[in-house]
Amino acid sequence: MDFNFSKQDEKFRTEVRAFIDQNNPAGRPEDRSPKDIQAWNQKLAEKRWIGFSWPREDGGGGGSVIEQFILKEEMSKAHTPALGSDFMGLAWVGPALIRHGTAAQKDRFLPDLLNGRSVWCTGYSEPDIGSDLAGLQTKAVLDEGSGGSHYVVNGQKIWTTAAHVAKWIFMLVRTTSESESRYGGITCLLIPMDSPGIEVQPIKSLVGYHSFNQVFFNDVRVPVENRLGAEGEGWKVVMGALANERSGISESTGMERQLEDLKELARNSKKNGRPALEDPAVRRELGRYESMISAMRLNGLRNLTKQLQGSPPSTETSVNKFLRGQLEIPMADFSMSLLGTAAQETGPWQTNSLTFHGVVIGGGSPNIQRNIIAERILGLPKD
Amino acid sequence: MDFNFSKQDEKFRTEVRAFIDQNNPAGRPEDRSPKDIQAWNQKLAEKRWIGFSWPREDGGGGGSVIEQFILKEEMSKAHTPALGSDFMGLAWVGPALIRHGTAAQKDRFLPDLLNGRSVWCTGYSEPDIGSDLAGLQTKAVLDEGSGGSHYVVNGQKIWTTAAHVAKWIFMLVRTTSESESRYGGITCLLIPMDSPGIEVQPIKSLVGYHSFNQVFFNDVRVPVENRLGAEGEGWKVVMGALANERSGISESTGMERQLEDLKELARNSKKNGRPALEDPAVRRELGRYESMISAMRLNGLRNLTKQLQGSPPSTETSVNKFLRGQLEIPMADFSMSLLGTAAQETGPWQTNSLTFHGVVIGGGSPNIQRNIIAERILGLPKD
Amino acid sequence: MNFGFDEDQELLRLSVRKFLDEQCPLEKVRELAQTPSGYSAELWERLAELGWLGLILPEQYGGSGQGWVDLTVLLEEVGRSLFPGPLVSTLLAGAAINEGGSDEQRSRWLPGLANGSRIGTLAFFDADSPFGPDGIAAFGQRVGDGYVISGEWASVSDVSEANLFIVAFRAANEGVTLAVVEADTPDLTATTLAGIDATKRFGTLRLEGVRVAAGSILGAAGDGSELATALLDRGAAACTAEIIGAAEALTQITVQYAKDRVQFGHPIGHYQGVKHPLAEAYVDCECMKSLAYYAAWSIDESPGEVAGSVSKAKGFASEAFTRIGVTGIQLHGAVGYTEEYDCQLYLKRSKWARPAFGDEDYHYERVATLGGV
Amino acid sequence: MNFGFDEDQELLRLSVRKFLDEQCPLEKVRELAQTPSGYSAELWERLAELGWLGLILPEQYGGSGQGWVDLTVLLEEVGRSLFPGPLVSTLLAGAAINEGGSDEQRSRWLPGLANGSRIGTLAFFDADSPFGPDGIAAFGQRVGDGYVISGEWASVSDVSEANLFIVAFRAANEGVTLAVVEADTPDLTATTLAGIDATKRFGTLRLEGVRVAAGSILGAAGDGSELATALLDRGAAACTAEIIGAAEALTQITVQYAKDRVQFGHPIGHYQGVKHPLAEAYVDCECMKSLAYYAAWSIDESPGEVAGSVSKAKGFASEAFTRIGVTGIQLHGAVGYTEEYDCQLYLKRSKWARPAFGDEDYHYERVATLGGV
Repeated sequence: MDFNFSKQDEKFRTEVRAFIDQNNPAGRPEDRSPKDIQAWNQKLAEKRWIGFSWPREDGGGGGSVIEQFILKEEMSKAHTPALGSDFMGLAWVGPALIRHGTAAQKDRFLPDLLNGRSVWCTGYSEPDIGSDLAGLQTKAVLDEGSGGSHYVVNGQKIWTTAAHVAKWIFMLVRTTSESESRYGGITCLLIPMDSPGIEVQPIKSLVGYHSFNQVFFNDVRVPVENRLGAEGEGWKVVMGALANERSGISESTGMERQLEDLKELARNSKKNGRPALEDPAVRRELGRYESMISAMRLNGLRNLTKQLQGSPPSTETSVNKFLRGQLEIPMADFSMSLLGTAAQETGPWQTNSLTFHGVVIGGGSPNIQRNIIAERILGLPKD
Repeated sequence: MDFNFSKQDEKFRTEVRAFIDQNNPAGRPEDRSPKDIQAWNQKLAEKRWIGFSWPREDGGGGGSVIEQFILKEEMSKAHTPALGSDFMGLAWVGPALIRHGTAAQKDRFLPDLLNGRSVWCTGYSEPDIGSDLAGLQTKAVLDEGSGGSHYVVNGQKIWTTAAHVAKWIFMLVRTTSESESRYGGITCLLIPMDSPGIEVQPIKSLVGYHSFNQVFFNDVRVPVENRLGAEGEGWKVVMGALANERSGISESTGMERQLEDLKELARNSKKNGRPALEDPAVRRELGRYESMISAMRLNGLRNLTKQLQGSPPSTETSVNKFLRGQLEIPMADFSMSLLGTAAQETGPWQTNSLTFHGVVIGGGSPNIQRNIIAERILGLPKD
Repeated sequence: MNFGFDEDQELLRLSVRKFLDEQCPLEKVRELAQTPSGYSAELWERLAELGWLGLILPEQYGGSGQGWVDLTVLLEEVGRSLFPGPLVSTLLAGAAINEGGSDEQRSRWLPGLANGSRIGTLAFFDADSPFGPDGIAAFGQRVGDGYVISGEWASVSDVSEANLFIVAFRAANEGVTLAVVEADTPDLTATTLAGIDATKRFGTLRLEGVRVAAGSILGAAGDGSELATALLDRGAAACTAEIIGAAEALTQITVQYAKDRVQFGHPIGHYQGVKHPLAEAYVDCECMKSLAYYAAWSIDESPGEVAGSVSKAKGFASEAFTRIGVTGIQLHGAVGYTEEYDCQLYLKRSKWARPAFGDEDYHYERVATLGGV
Repeated sequence: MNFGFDEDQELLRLSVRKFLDEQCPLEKVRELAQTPSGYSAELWERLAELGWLGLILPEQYGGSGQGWVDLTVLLEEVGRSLFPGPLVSTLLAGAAINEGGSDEQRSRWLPGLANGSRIGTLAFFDADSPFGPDGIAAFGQRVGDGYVISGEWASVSDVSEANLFIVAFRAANEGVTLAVVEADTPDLTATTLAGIDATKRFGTLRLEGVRVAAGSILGAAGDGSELATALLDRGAAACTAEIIGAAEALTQITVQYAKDRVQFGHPIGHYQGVKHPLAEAYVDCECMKSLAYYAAWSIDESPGEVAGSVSKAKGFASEAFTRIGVTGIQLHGAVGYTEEYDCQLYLKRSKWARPAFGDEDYHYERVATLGGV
């Protein structure tokens, strides 16, 4: 057991810190201009730290698992902007292209991803299927009239983040309904969002924020060369990208930051007329959160070690996803309790306490995580 | 809405209190001798307060629902001995005999029940069926050889409280396996525990206490006149007796007493070196328990009101059963936390914290109560 | 012994429910939430006509002379439909004058409160003071047999709509005084703040050297602590009644969703992971009802039990509604996050209601103290 | 960067597990629980031969010179099998002398502790003092360069079996002193109390005017607070390691039961009401491991992090094992209540372990303080 890093890795950390010192946009995160962020991303791209985990031959940085960890940890601690602007594209599309794309597809899409010129959204969920992604109904039929050169897509996606600004969608469609498995007959397509027949409708969140959309597909024609992977292999294409998730270190540093904010709130709050920090229950609750957040960070490091030793990323990540929900809900309620009647006003804590569940559900609801752990790890029978 | 009692009822309460003043055995409950308790029960029997809810023509007291409530409440508050010594017989066998017994059966069994000469146990659970009582496998076959005058019983019962001291068992057997419903083909028999072929094996609890047993039936011959109700009607016979449960007032007075003890423990405890009652979390937790226990008591009174207005006792009692579990588990853990390292020693709090779940499970596990509420009250689909 | 509502109360419940279902369904509530005042003046007049604004005021002052049990029935239904407007504030202002005022004061103000022409509210605490009568700040200066008061009261319900304030303050070394201050007083500023629940409006009341004459003081000057406590308890009881209605409505909406929504081949209500939290929500609702009804009864009939029974009810309701708010949203899954579904309206109400008239930390502490620890 | 065990550690785990499975399965644990001493002297000798009693002691004193990470592996397996005996006590006594003693003291006592001929234990608190170095009571009187001590220490593990006590006390106006007291000292009384968990023995140590010479004092007289803290942290770390093994074993037993037990036509593990608490137990175990392994590593490598990492680990483990204990019994249903099923043995251990070396209230408070609040 050794929590120290190699000299090589420490050198890399020094390099990252120096880069951050020099390039992290000045001022508070919420005051950054698009220009600041663009400049930041350009510097990052020069370093090949966007797509840092991708092979160098695909234009990526070829960073080791440990180097990726160090890069994310330092960035997160320093509250820098994100690594690259096209979040969905970098998380899902790039890894899928690298594994399953043709040379032509890689040439066409990867450089834009790395240079911040693309904006991707992803289309998995559909209105009637909820967490049961494999139940998708959006259909793509090969148009025999065009000699099989195009698919024609009909259907509807929902919870599509950023569809209203995206240039492309990376999505799953059903190409045949006859298949031995529910996961067969699913195909992955890459479709320009300005294709005729695509309509985007915003979904407003309960705090009035717009990031989700419904996307309707009405006889949308998609050239077959925009298919990623073979027909019927779409499930594998997407799940392979999903498994690309690593230690979840930014998840636990994110929670650490939330805890710091919560401590600051507690320092400035009262409980029944006395400083909240004199209330042992408040103190113990903060100690409990801190312990659980440490556990998340260390769980991530244990997973990382397993990956370094060659195990594939596994369902173990469900543990931290579940813990995040177990923490965010009570932490939000706790912050509201510290605010007292001020909790009735609007403000960042209040918004957070209304939207935590968006975050929680975004990573799969706690019940889904419980099922994954119980069935895949403990081997209990499926419901 | 009116929480006052009628003059008539207040008169009855005064009578009960006077009786308690005069007859409640002196000294602490744990110091009472069998003789004290016998004397107490004899006085009670003279008053007809044993079997108080039963019709007067069956030897009962004919007490109104309100009078029963008052009687139980006063007894419970004064920490008197139980109302009658044959707990199982009075709770299950008497009500079933009154509804379904022949005149001969009533004559034979009711007087003994009322006069404390009987000791009954009840045989419902079986090893492989758990909470699914209707799945019982113990068989009774009419012995054609004897001209149909006897059943021959084979099988096994478990969790049979007091089987090692009981003179009779009130039990369910399967008389036919072919039935349209799972509840058909079940018959109720009354069997002397000294019948040849009955064997009792003790089950020791985790604290070494013996109250449960396994009971084995090996070709036990039971005269048909010991059948209670018609063949195949056993489920109805037993469930009718179960529905006889009333407001559950002794349940909430029992919890009130536990809370008083817990407060006393808190008064004498320290937390991190300071008096536990100076710790706001300890105080709030006691306030929470007190509020929930009040809710239990008031839930009981609301049910009682519904019964007074003619509604049959319903699944509403599941609410208080569930609440009891929700309270007893954390209250037990809380008491252990107050004890600190003394929790490692043996003692009544410790025993309680190990056995609460026996009580909780005794009334049906919390999950069973949740299912009953969700399915029967909220109408959610069965699992 | 009868722990149930009588026929009149059941009829009241039906007529309130019918009225609100017809006149103010959730679409209407959403509309009103977008307006500056947040409520409908037209419906307010109808409430007055129906006698609900004066429900607990004596008949001689234009009220219907009913009790808190009746009021609980009304407010449960109001809470169920998230009906917006200064109803609870006005009822509490009426209670303040009725219970603390002289005959002359009652005659002066109660008829207007009962007929809807006056909107009242309580202004008790500044932003920093803890909840409870001890938290009432020293904003007054004794001048003759009256006071001059200056200060800023926070969390004043319906502050911009009210034209009659029951203001609590104290002079140095004096007990609490409660006085009636009308909105047209010079040097009075009311500011509405942006709130988490658009169906509940509130803000700050600022008074700068406002003179309060002896005739505006409720009861004896400096001796208002008991009245203040009584009003805070009535406020907590009213809030709890609204919580019950809202919590039950959210539970019902979620039960229905669990029956309708199919996932992995079953309605989601088939799964114990959904079924069990709903069973717990039902149990929470039952407990809230039992505690709140008893608290209301004790306000009418058993003054010595008010403090304990109200604190049990509001303490438990604050916790339970918070739980049910989260359960409702979680079981709805992603759609619970959208503006479109109604469950979010109830979630916001749960956030508003928890600290209103004392949260569970305040009330459980009080239950403990009253319970001898 | 490597948050995993090395090959030697994995081998150690396998050999401990094999030894305990073969030599001390649960039937044997149940048997030993009925004996007066509560453990097997024969197996104790085997532990010494295998080098496990001296695992963390330097080789020159008969130990194996391993670290706390290795010890954690050993104790996880010991906890898993509920192996009874004065192992942890003796290890901690060894740590006290090794970390606080002079070379002379080490030579005098460590070989006996490593070879099993000496059984050691810590005696730190009286019955009323709070947990933590501040709770060490003033039982000593300075006499020359030594002390005379009188008092009663509570919750002393394996008190009747130990023949070497590390006693903590202080003289008036002095800091803490730690001293070695041998069991054959006159005026020493050890009394075992009846305990909730028959596999863990403890009781009170009474000293009446016992003289402690300078040569028996660990470190400088009156300056033992740091050493005491270090030992309490090591005790908490050891206790957490045992908890992990026990909690995981109980989870596994319950998972197996949920797969085997059929109710209403399905194995009960099919129902989310059973499945979900088991998933939570798994998550709890994973978190306990992460926190405990890091705490062990910091004892070996990063002294500045010991206090925080140990308190996080023991605080969380105290809570989590309590939860898992209840879950295990509840999911077993009625059979969980019987003496016959093994889950009750782990439930009892969970009750014993929660307050041992500080419960969650103590440790979370400390985490908060160290975290700057």
